[in-house]
Amino acid sequence: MTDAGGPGAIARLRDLLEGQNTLGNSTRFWYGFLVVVGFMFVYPFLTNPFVLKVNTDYFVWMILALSLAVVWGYTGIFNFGQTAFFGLGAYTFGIVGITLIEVTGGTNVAILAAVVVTVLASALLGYFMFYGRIRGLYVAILTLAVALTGNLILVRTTNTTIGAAELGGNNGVTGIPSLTLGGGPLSVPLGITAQYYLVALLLVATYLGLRILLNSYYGYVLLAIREDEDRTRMLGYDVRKLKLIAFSLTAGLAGFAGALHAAWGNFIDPTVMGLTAASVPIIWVTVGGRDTLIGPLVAAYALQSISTKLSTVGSGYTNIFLGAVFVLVVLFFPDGLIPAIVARWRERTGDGHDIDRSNTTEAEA
Amino acid sequence: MSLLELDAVNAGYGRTPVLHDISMEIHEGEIVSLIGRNGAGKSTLMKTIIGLLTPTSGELTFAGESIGDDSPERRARRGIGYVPQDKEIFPRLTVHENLKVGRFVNETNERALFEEMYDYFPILDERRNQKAGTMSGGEQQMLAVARALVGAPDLLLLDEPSEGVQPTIVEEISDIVQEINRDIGTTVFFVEQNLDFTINTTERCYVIETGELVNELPPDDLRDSEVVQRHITV
Amino acid sequence: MAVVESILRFLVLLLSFFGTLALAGLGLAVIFGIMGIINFAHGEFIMIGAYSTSIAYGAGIPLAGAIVVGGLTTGAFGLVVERLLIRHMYDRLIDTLVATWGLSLILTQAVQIQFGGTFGSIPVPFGTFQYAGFSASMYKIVLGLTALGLFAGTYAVFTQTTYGLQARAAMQNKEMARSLGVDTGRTYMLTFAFGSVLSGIAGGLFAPLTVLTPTMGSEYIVEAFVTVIVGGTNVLIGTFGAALSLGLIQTPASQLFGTLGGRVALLVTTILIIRVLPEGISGVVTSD
Amino acid sequence: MSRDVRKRTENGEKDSQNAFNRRNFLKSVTVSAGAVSLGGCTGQIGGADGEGPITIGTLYDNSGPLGFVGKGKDAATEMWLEQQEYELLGREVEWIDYNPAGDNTKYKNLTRKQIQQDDVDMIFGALLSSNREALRPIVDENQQLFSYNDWYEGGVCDEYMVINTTLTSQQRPLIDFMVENFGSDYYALVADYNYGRVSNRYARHYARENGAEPVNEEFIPLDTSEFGSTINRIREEDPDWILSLLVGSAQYSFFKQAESAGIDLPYGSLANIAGTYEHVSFDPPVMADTYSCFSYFQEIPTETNQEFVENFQERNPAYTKEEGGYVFLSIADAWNAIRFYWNAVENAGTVDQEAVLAEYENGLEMDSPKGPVTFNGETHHATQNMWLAKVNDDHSVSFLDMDGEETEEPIAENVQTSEWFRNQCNLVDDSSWDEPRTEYLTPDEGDLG
Repeated sequence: MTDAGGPGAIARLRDLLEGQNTLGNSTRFWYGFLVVVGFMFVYPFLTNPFVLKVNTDYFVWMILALSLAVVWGYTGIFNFGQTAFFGLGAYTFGIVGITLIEVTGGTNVAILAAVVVTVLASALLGYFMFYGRIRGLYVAILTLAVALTGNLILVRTTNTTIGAAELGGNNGVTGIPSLTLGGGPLSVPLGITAQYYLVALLLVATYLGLRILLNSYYGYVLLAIREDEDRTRMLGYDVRKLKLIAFSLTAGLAGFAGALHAAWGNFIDPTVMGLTAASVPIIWVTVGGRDTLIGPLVAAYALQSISTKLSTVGSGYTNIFLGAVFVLVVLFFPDGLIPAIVARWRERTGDGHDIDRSNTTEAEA
Repeated sequence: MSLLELDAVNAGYGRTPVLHDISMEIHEGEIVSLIGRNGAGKSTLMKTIIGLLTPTSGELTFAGESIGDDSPERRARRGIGYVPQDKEIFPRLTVHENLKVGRFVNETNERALFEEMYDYFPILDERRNQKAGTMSGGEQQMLAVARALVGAPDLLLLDEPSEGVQPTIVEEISDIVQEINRDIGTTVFFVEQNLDFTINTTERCYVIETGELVNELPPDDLRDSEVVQRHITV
Repeated sequence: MAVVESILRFLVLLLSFFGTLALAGLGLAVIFGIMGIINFAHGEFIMIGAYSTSIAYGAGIPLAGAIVVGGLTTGAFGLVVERLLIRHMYDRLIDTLVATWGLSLILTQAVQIQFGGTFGSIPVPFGTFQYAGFSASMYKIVLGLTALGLFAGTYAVFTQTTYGLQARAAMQNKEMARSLGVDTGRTYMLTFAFGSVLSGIAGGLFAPLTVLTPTMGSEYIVEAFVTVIVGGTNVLIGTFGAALSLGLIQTPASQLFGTLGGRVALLVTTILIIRVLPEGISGVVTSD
Repeated sequence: MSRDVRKRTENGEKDSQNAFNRRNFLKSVTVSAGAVSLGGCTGQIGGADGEGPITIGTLYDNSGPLGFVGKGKDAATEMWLEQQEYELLGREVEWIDYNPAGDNTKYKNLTRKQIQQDDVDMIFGALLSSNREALRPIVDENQQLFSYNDWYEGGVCDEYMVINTTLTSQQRPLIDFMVENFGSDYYALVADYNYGRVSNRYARHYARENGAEPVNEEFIPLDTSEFGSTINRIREEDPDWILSLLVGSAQYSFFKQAESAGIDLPYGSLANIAGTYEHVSFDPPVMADTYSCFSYFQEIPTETNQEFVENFQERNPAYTKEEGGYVFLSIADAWNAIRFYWNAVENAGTVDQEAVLAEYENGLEMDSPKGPVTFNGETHHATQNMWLAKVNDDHSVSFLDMDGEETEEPIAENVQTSEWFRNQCNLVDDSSWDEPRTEYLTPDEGDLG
């Protein structure tokens, strides 16, 4: 009697989480997922503060990767300037955080501000683009131009202050508060381990939340837009509005990640809006597999940690290695590494019931 | 002797099969047509012959050689001229440049038939240096036909040449196709829904229904519009 | 007299902005226009052109010849890249972008390891152009004129050669071109090589004016993108129009508001032009 | 890591491979013992006393736009370590060399790694001010001694930072010289970021004290390589000389373009020649008539310097003139930085960081390729001589005195940080190891007056 609700709840939950649009719908996947999440949560007992700190940042990047996967991989809007929103969120968090930490004692308002500001800014840009018939590559270049312009402006902000925050030009904003928990006078700043747990929790929540979204009715509409925008419009959907919503919400998620990054490093500088920074998330998503969520997650984590690892070798070959990885993955695994691995694994185990990818064609920008 | 032979060809888009076990034969010098309802697989068959679609199984033989693995450009160079359903002229090339692209059809041709084509289609001669995209639908159709013929192909594939074209021009094209068949000896295979065009032009006619060849009508039956009507009414 | 000087000043500056934008963009535009792909390593192709020009110049070849060597070397390199990489991803715009981005990382780093931070410099030839109180670098004038010459050359290639005809046909309708016997694979290969030659020549032409470093490509990549995007898919009219109109914006903006003003004006204009003409300038001249 | 192993094996030093493994082993023992929350005192643990090797970390870019600078600094560090046979206080020295590749997030992570995982005793690193500002909070939070040694605009007032490079304020003799010898109207070309903007403030202040005034100050984005409109404007303003605060290879294109446009004005440079050797990379006479004031030039005619340059070039042929190289300021500063540290440790007799810093603050003195240098305890910056170099028509370099006469002496001796900074920053009186000041002071407009 007592456990009758249990399995039913799990089934209902799985029903929400699973569907054609995401990889990993088998029971086996969920066991694996629980093992990974479980490991994430016991990890602090196995390692040192440096590793925890670095991993916290990787988790932040993974949230950024998810935001790009949804807007580009699933909706087909090639946002080359996702880091502009990441940076905007980070700067907003920094400015509001520094200004209000003395007043409110916490960073909740700053986080909220970061998300609100990015959503508004991206909605403005999105309105400009989507209601102006701008599509495909032109969206990519436009968003990139916005990021680069942001970089140009931020570099010039030597001795500029907003609120209590000194923007610091090239040197960036320093002294950004770490995340706090609780509200008002009861706010507690989080240490390295606590921050790790909080960000890990946020990452897992984001992943599951996006799975629910993508497997919902709305998710299917996004996919329809990616596959054939004109036809989706003819079926009576307001494609411009839907694109605008997807664009702004994912930008808001990127801004949220930016805020976490600023809090993580107590620092943000204009390079987040540079050309290199702009292309890095694109590469995670491509290497991981752009119409999956799990692929970009794994790729962001793997590529960031490899890049850090390589820099400790001290040699200048890091970029050659990374460059070669991108080239080879695109050449040999056009759908991304994770889908390729999954396909290979299924072939071997004969486990084919997960999702049928045959009728999803390549995502075009 | 047979110029084009299809043997149990299956083809389709992605994993959606359209054509089922198509077997047919076209002899040198013939004018053969293919009729069928919308969506029966007529254009798919044309695309499979020129090579824009790859058959999942079956054999294609052209002039005694297997062409099933050839790219479209190889097939064109072997001597197949193709006029697609929506004309697909190059809009930003001039009329003459469009024809020049067509001269790569049939590699063995010694001389491109530019002047001949201008004789057949005087309107094109007038528009020689005009951008093709600026011409009317009928003129574009003539250009598409001329472009496919300028290299003197052995086989001309015509996909609904009468579609969206004025009746007078339909007639003109029909006449010219027969003239060319006579003068240059080009074998013609075309897809049509326009009854008059089919009856006027064709010697023999295949009927396709939901991806299968169901019938072959001899010339006499073609005169019986009842029979033909039955096969092509939507 | 002062009026003449101001006009000269404006014209020479315009010519030099136009030259930079056009040269930076032309090679990229040829590849984008015909093949529909973006070569993100374009800046590094310019860098290779500049380096090989400098090597040839150092070996005693006169500058003009050295620039030709630079162009051909880059073209050969482009050919190899096309065969090994690009041909596997025709019609996969984004994949090409990522793969060529990877290539750009590799090239920059490899050149840094091989040649170090900076590389042999070429003196600016031709001396100074002088008129009354006005003087300018003669080479910059030549550069602008050479850009015009390259447009003419590119125009000739596209209108007078079989390759050019086939490339334009393939660009307008790839499947139809193939159905008419055009070997589009070969056409694309030649296009990529041709675009690379143009980028290499641009690099060679820039070499005397700049400092050769492994990262020098990034100085031109934004200009190149902006020109190509504003220009749209029509290689010649689009790119020419884009370089000219952006030059016309950048010249007064940088005169009035300084170099930064010029750059910001460039980016803002680009955003506005795309908003008004989503297909770029090509959208106006080609109405199909 | 493999590179560290190779380095020592190549050098044929001791049984370093074993030491390396032992160290790793020790580290893993420490970690598995659960010592995860070392917090603020990690700094002292690594080098507490006697046992195990002394570890020093470097964080110099080996790739990216400034890769060539970082490589030079690593080469100087390596040369010193080899000369010392990787030994200090009778203990082995382990060198942990990471490459942050110009990425500020990497700078943060690698700093944290060196402190929290590698337990280094000392870190040398950061090239740009933004690199330094990115990692400084981590250094401060972990009480880690850190040497910053690449030229910058000045202003770091931080208990844990020791700095021994040229500051803009120390280059004042250049402004005095230019105004006196060429006139009071100058045109300032300023790289548009912190270094340029702040340095320009100093320059303007000193110029005004001499009764000079900029006819224009143009701020130029960093990757600009097209200077047509700038050259037009210079001609309109018709200045007596040009102040260059141009930075980065793209901006150096200015000199070539100005030359070919027929601009024939003297350049007074606060940013070129010593650090980026344009007189070597460009063919003459592009840089002719450039005056540059720094604490170090490869050409400094002292015996100490000539010996240093010879040794360095012999080990690193890429830095010879034949290879288009130059022993630039950053190399000499990295060399002085590690030597300061060596002296401090030897005086302290320990690598305990607080004790080592006390030695720095006592006012370390040494001779160096630059000439005599003293560490100023109050400001944590170096006091040193300034040389005024003139680039001749053939791109050779002469040193001048205030009257423009050739000399073999520096133009100013024992130059300290600016008075403004000394008034703001006294790390001996206002700061201690456990109650540190950790600030970055930049003068606002008007602060300097």
